Amino acid sequence: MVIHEYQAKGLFKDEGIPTPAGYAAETPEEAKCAAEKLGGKVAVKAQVHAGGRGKAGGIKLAATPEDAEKAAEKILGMSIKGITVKKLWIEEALDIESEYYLGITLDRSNACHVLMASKKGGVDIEQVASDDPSAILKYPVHRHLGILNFQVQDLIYGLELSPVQSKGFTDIVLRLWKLYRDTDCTLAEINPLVWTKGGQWTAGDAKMNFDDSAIYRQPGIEKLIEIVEEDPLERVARREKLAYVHLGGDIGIIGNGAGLVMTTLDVVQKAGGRPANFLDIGGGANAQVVSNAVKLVLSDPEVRGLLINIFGGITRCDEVAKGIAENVRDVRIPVVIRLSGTRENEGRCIIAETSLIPASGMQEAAEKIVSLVKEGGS
Amino acid sequence: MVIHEYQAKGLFKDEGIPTPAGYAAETPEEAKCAAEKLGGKVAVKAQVHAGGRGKAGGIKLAATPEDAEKAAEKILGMSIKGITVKKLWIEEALDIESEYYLGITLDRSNACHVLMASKKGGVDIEQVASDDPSAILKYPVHRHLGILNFQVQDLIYGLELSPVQSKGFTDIVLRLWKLYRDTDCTLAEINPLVWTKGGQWTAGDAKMNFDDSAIYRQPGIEKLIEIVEEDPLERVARREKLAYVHLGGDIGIIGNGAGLVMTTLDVVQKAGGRPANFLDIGGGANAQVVSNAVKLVLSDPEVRGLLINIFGGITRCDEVAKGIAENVRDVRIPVVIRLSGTRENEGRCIIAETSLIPASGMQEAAEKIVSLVKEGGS
Amino acid sequence: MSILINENTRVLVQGITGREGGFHTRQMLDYGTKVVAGVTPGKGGETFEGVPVYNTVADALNRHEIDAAVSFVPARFASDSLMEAASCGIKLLVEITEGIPVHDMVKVKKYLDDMGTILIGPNCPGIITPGECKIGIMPGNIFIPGPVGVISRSGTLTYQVVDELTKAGLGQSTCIGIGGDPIPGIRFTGALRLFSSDPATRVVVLIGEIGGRDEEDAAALAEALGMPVVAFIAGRSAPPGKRMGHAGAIISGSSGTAQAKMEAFQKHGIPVAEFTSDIVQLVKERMAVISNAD
Amino acid sequence: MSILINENTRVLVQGITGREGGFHTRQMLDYGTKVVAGVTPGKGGETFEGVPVYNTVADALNRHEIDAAVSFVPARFASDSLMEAASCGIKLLVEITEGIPVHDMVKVKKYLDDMGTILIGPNCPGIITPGECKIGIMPGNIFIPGPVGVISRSGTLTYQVVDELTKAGLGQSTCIGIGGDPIPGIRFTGALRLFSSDPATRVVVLIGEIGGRDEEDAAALAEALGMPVVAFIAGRSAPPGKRMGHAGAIISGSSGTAQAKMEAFQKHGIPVAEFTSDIVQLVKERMAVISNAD
Repeated sequence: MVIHEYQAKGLFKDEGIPTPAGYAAETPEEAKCAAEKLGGKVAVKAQVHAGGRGKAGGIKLAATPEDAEKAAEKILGMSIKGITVKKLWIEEALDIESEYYLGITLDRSNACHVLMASKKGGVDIEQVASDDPSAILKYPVHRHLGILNFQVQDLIYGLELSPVQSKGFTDIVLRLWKLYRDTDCTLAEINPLVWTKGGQWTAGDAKMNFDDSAIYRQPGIEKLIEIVEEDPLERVARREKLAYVHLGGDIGIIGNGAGLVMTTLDVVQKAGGRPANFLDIGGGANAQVVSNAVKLVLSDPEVRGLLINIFGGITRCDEVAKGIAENVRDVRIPVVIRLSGTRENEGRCIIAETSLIPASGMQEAAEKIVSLVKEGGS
Repeated sequence: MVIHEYQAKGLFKDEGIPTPAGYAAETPEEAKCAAEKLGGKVAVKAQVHAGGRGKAGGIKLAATPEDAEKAAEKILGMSIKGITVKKLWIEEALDIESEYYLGITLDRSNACHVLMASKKGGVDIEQVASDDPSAILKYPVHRHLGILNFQVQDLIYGLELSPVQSKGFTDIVLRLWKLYRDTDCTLAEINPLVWTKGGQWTAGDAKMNFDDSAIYRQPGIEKLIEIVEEDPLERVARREKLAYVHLGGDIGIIGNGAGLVMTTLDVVQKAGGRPANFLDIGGGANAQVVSNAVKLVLSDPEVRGLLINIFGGITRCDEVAKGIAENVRDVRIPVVIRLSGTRENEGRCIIAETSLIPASGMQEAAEKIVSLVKEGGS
Repeated sequence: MSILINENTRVLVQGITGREGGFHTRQMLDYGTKVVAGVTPGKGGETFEGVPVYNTVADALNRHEIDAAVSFVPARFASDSLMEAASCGIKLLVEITEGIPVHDMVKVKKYLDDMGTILIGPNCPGIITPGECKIGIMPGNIFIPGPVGVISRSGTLTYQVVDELTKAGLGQSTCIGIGGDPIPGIRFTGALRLFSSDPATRVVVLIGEIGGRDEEDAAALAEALGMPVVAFIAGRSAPPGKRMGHAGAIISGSSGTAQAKMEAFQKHGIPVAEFTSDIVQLVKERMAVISNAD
Repeated sequence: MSILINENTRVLVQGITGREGGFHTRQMLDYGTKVVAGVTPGKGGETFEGVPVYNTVADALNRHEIDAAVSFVPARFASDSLMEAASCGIKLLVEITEGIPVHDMVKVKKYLDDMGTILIGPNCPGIITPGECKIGIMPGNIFIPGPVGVISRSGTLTYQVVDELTKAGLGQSTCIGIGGDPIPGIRFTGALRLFSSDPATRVVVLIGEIGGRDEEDAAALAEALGMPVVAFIAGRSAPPGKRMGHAGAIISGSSGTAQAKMEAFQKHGIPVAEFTSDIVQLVKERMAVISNAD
């Protein structure tokens, strides 16, 4: 889960990591007011969960409060990678001497966290990683002891920082690690980390992702997670704790297990259908969860047919059947269901008493729903 | 380094470990006043760094403030294992249902900290350890992760605690570990840990030792270390950061390295002398440290001869010689010095110009000083 | 023959009296798994389906020889229960629970590595040696004994594939669901190594997913080991940057795409099935090659 | 022959430009030790007595092959510098510094154990193979090559004993000062094992102290290994409960007394010298027994 730059900078500030002064704004007037309070030149920055915001015109410099207001007018409502800008962050413009990259993230392959830094800051770091991997310094974080002092020392010499830069830098690295660790981050990134002409470090940008599984113990972070720019159905899904991704076709897909659902999408596409969504009910779903899932998919007005593909392990087919049977009585679109695995016989008995169309395998189920949707559409 | 019960209970309280209400007192009047504030029955407890305080009469129960005053009169000034009682801790008397032992200490053999607990609380735990080792449950503390929850669970079942006892107990164990870890303890002990008739946990006693080497980063603990009841020369030694132990004989001993000094004591005793002290100037001592050491030993009025035994490694003989030469000009007692190892020739040259008596080996040095002291005494 | 577990494996169930733990303990017992003990704090001294229940793993080990433990403990207590089992010396752990925080798993993984403990999972269906021992939540009836090893990051997709293998008469030596979490215990590479020294396994079906680079590592290793492998990758039509159901199935940038993984397998001479229904044919072809080579 | 170090050992000095580090680097060079590099943060690019200085251990290892590191870094930075050297893959560390907090050492010890790194010290004189290599602070002139291995918890007491051995013509194969701290790296037992597989070492002198139970463990091991040992224990006249100079030399209760240690050695058939001056005779007797047995 992600938060906005302005929220991440709030967390940075609380942790003692230097950030430019700034204010959030939702209207041009608020932007003007923020610029007045800051005085001097400001940056007006779109707050969206999408990369490439600068290139898309989502960041503008403004010399006066009036300029800031005009910039805000342009940026608010702008669409960046399909997401509408509804919020801005107005901050003091920085007098940049040099820019660095600093980040901590999860290294899945090595089952540890990893500290990364580069002299090539302020640019797309994934581009740097593919063009010139040696420009990124990487240090595995000790899995029990965290970042060790000698690693920060190595990094300081690797980045060729001056003695005057070193002290503040060490502090930023250790505080960023502490924040990352204490908030169950999976990514905490400062790009650029700016060394100003005035001889100060400050976080030019701030990006943080958090582990969904740990949100239960991070009430402070949970509050920050805004979902304003997400798909409305995805918002409902999050509330219901269902793994849902909207894909835009006309065949709703429900299954248990990410791998099985992804494979179902592939099979439906091969059969000539267009999946409307990905929806994984997860392991061990009870009738209520299944019921919520069916309601969610059916609330998509584009959906003209539903395919349910269940192979029970920890999920029991009878529970799934119960949850579905309750919800499809009044449904006018075709619903094909495939049930295999744990308690499949009990599940099939329940299904037999409904209008659901059973299928014995995934392939058969996909072909059936695709042809039924085509018939309905013709 | 050790602190008093009342100080340890103060740290417990700050950490959220339950302790009985109480006040420190240095006079019978203060004790009476404390008892009045507490109301009801109180315990009057001598604050000395010595075991077996209860058996020695250093703890008395008092039903009224007047009784507390009388008990304080008896205990103050009492000598427990050679230490005069100057301070009391007056605390509410406990209505004890059952008593446990709980401690964390350093396990040198396994290079880790160890959590220990026993149903046999309130008695000498070293006695329990030797009489019935199985009565003490021990859990090695993970060297990087600390005490793990399952260990506390195991302990709870091992002590056969009731569900109502368990929750508070877990909390106490984890807080004691946190305190131990954060203050560089080498021992944190609650004996007895009391379960009251009212159904509450409370620390009946509190004992904490701290790592001398970590005191530099524990300013809060350093302030607590009172040295009121220590030998006055040992107090000076602590201030000068010299490892000094007063032994009571008439031959002062100075050397470098604990093993060498201990062996020097053994050799002097064998030669018929009585060592006045143990004094290790440590590794790499400079002239100033040596000078302080000589002054310290000579300030002991019992000392009638001084033996200095140096085998230089990181310690340089010339530095030692300088430090000594400056201090022995006006000394009237015999001083025998043995210098070997790093820069021994330079050191011997310096000594040659003083009244010091050189010796070429440890054995010879011991024999010389013993015979000189005997001559002086006869 | 098989890997890691067989008919003699004695199993402890952590969380045996919970809803899932209880249900699947019954299923495992029905399958013939030697479930010798269970743990639920506070229920020590009870029995569950004839299996004695203890308060702690240490208590259980005082009374029983145990070779493997399977955990159904809720996510927020799961990492502690893994360390508990490992600290007692159990060398094979199966973690069914999903939703264990990734920072916990980083710590636990090192703890288990230090102890020399093998972990299967978390967030996985478990491990089964058909006809001998099932430790986990798979529907046992779809498995039959045979020469095919299966390693999968996906739970239910494994059932789909195994069902097709079984219907085609291709039995399984051992089937391991390694789970789709970002920090898994055993990975494709570790499981492949084990299969490569199991004489009963003639070909391995490797069921991967988008995200991470474990499939790429496994492709290179399979070639190096000379182990016959057939691969399948789920998520070809998944859009980048979207979290597909669990943490494992997410594409970031150009790495971890189905395309990249399929190319890695092909580069190392490993056939990749386009659909699950193609797997049976590819397995048969691999086995024919091996038989001819014999 | 020798253990751990010899004439080919290439040494890195951590804290090379400090007061102690500098002095003893000169002494080591004079002795013939191959000091190939030094580290002092901020002084990278300089040289010290002809030895190149680097900012970090990693930098030094980019330019040199290094077999062992010795550290003179101040106590509050020492644990970090040990982990730095180990993380770079140096397998033998010698920590001279005294006063490292014990909680730090508990953590560092596990870190080094995990890396398979051997630590000598902290708070120790180091290690010397006479005539070949000295890593530490011992006065080199008192050592001569020969068949006696020496392991000691005490620094200067070791010099005393070695001086007496040398004067009696009994040279040393290797001499290790393991240090007197509560959490040492290598212990008596570890060093004994190394000596027992060194053909050049015919007898080991073990110099113990009051406190702990390492001497007792060593006594049992020496008997088990069949390694000829002569023991000496410092601190017979030390009063219980008093801290004799460093953390190692403290008696608590009845454990760790000189008496208990001497009895342990005698129980395992190991002669114990009453005074250092008795050691030479006991070593000669042990060697005579061995020669007769040959």
